[in-house]
Parts: sequence; structure tokens; C-alpha cells
Amino acid sequence: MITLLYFARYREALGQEKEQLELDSPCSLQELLDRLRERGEPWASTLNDNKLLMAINQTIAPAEQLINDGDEVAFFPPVTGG
Amino acid sequence: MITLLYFARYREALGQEKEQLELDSPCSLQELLDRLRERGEPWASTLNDNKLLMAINQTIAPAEQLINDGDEVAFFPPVTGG
Amino acid sequence: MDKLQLSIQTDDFNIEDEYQYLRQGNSDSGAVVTFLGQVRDFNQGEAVSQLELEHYPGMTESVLKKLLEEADKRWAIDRAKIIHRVGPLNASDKIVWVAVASAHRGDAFHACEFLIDALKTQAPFWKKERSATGERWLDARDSDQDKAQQWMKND
Amino acid sequence: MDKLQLSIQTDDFNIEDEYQYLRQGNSDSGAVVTFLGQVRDFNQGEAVSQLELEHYPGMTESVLKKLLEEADKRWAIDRAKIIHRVGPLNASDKIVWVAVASAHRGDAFHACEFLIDALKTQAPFWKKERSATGERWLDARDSDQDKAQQWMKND
Repeated sequence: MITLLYFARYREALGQEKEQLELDSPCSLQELLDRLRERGEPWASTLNDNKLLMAINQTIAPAEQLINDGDEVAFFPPVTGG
Repeated sequence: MITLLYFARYREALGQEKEQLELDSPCSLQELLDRLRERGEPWASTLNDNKLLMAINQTIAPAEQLINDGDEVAFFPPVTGG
Repeated sequence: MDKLQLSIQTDDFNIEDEYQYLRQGNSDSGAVVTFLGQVRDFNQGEAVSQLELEHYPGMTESVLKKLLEEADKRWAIDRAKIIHRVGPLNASDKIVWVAVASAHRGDAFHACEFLIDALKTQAPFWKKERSATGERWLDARDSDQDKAQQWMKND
Repeated sequence: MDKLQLSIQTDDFNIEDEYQYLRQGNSDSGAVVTFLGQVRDFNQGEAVSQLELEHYPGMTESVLKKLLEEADKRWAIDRAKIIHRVGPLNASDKIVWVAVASAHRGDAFHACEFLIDALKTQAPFWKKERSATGERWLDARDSDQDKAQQWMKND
């Protein structure tokens, strides 16, 4: 089981900030992202953003990084704080 | 008549912060400085400081600048504020 | 007292109090440089304008902690603190405060500017503007990315 | 309210109050950078230490005014203020505060650093340290001259 978090415009577009997902086998962030997009709208267009950032366990991670069971995975747009 | 002002360590060494002086004719800061040094101690050694700064009417001025009647002339060491 | 401090909070803060806290037991620092970011009046002429600050609790703190530690490695710092507000904010409200105390003012300036530049591109905060005409998420600015890149070149 | 302000004073000041004053009617500025110089504990281990700040009234104000005007020419500034204290000061007391508000944080950082660097080499203030072992006038530091020179090269 992994936890998915969505922030800012993604959270609003998807209508949720958090969900839990069962992972059959270890997969990469890219594979997870593809799987989510295959759900259709609003996933397909919301997560089809070349500026999308991903984090595993609160650290920014590249698309090829593997997700392990129990991980917290977050999707968010470029940050605009400060 | 011109007004002379001394600041910081010069003021303390000379035992005065201000004096007035009659100028016979227009003279440069360098000439005024030489005249003051000729008074002997504590003038001679106090004003014999290669870091000494001079101002005419509250603006830093070079040694060759001429002093006019009514001017305010100040002598002080390098500044250490802030 | 911790040398490096951070706070994510909804409440406003008093800069004089924060300054007193920074120098408490710290009379070695001759210089304190601070950056304050405040809400700009982005809807001049419109009656209502508000900013909503969202963040990623946990990751925010861990990113800011790493940035403070990096600043501490690169410059001579006696104390540093970052305060960042979240939640709804109004025009002219304080958003972020970065303060660095050092014996050397050059170090204080550099560390403070590094921290705000890095915060703006690395810390997971997002701003949404609300006005009478609607609301929109702010876009990240390329100029912020450029500023952050500069600090890496200087390594 | 004047865009460029300065104050030479014996009394302490409250940074939060000064900040409120800086941003009053000024919601354009997203960034406020400040430098604070405070009395260092120059006599660690000794019971008494005090600083005496002397200045040249009139010239001080005119030099600082010119520096503020120069900063205003070189960078995009919405508000700037310099406060410098004179008279007797104790360890950890505030000495000088330089604040610059701008729409651009880079400008605020540069203008603030320029102002304190130029103030340190051009404004007629002199510091005397007093402690249990006596008193002495501080010497100007070459490093301050070097910093001030940098700003001229950048012209």
C-alpha cells in the first residue's frame, strides 16, 4: 500500500488531496504516473503537465526512481512560495 | 573668520571641539594645516596623521582646496560608524 | 537555543520580538540581515484581494532545514531563522521572513539572499490569488529559477 | 511620506514599528531587505563594556541623504530608511538599521548592502570603546574600504 498526495492546482482539479493505492510489484514513478493517466479525465489532462514534480517520502525524485511499499508519493506543480 | 571643528581622537587630543580663526587671505587646506601644526604640541603631532581627513562646509575636500571667509572647516580621522 | 530555526505558521509575527530572540545570548554577531516578503497589492483598483498559501507539511520543514544547514556550511553564521506563513493572507501581510546573524556582514547578506532564492524554488509552497474577479494559482517565475541557479555556479 | 528617510538618534527603536512605517501606503513592494548593526561584545570576560558614538551633525545627514539618493538612482526602490544611533551604547544595543523596500528582491539586497558599505566608509561617525581596562577609539578597517571600492567598480 502506498499513499498518494496531490497539491495546489492538481488537488483542486482531481478533487482530492490523498488516496491509497495497492502496488502489485515495485514500479517506477513514471509507471505510476502512466497508470494514473490511464484512469481518464480529470487524471489524463491534469497529470499531463511537463512541469509536474514528484516526490517520494518528501524528497523530490526523478521519474525513473522506484517506489516501495509504504512510500508516500506526492505530485505537485512548480513551487511558488516566499 | 572661519570655524574649525575637531572630531573624535583629534578633539580629545587637542582638548577642544571648535575654534574660530581670522584668515588674512584665502588659503588652502594644506596651508591652514601647516599653520596649525606650527603651533607646536599637541597640534604638531595630533595633526601629523597621514590618514587625516578634512572637510569644507561639511564636504570632504582635498588638501589643495581653497578656504573662503565664513567657511566651516573640519578635521577628523577615518570614520568608523555603522 | 537552536542556532538554526524555522517556523511554519498561520499567525503574524512581530519582527522586533524575532530580532530579540535572534540576538539573545548572541552578542558575537555584529550584523543581522533580514529579508521580508509581503503580499503585493496584485489587484489595484479591485476591492478585495487575498492570497492563499498552501504547503506540503513535513516536506516543507525538511527542505528548509536542509537549506539552513547548507547556508551554515557555506557561510559564517551565528544564528539563522526562517518564518513562513500559510493559510489566507491579505494585501501587505507578511509572508516570509529570513534572518541571518553573523560576525561578518558579507556572510549575512550572502546567506540571507541564498536562503530566500533557494526557498522560492525548492520549498513546497503554492500561492493562489483571490479577487472579486475570481481566483488563480500563481505560476512559477523563470527569474526565480535563474537566481537559484546562480548559487550553484558559485559552488 | 518621504520615500527616502533618515534619522540620527540617541534612543533605541522598534524594528516592527519601523517596518510598519516602511510599508504604510506601499503595497507595491514585495521585498524588504534590512541590515542591522549591533554592538558586539568586544570585552568578553570583562564586566563593563560600552561604546560611545560621536558624529558630525549636519555633515552626517547630508552624506546619508546623498547615499540614499544614489541608491535610489541605481536600483528600483519604493522606500528606504537609515537609522543611526549616537551617544553611549551597551553590548548588543542596536547601532544602525538600513532598510530597503522594492518590488524586486535583488534590487533590495543590492541597495541595502551598498548603503551600509558606503555608510561605513563615508558617514562621519566615530566609535570609542570603553571597558574596565580603559577606552580607545576604534581604527577604520581596510576590509570596509575594500567593500566600498567594489561598488565603484560596478558603476
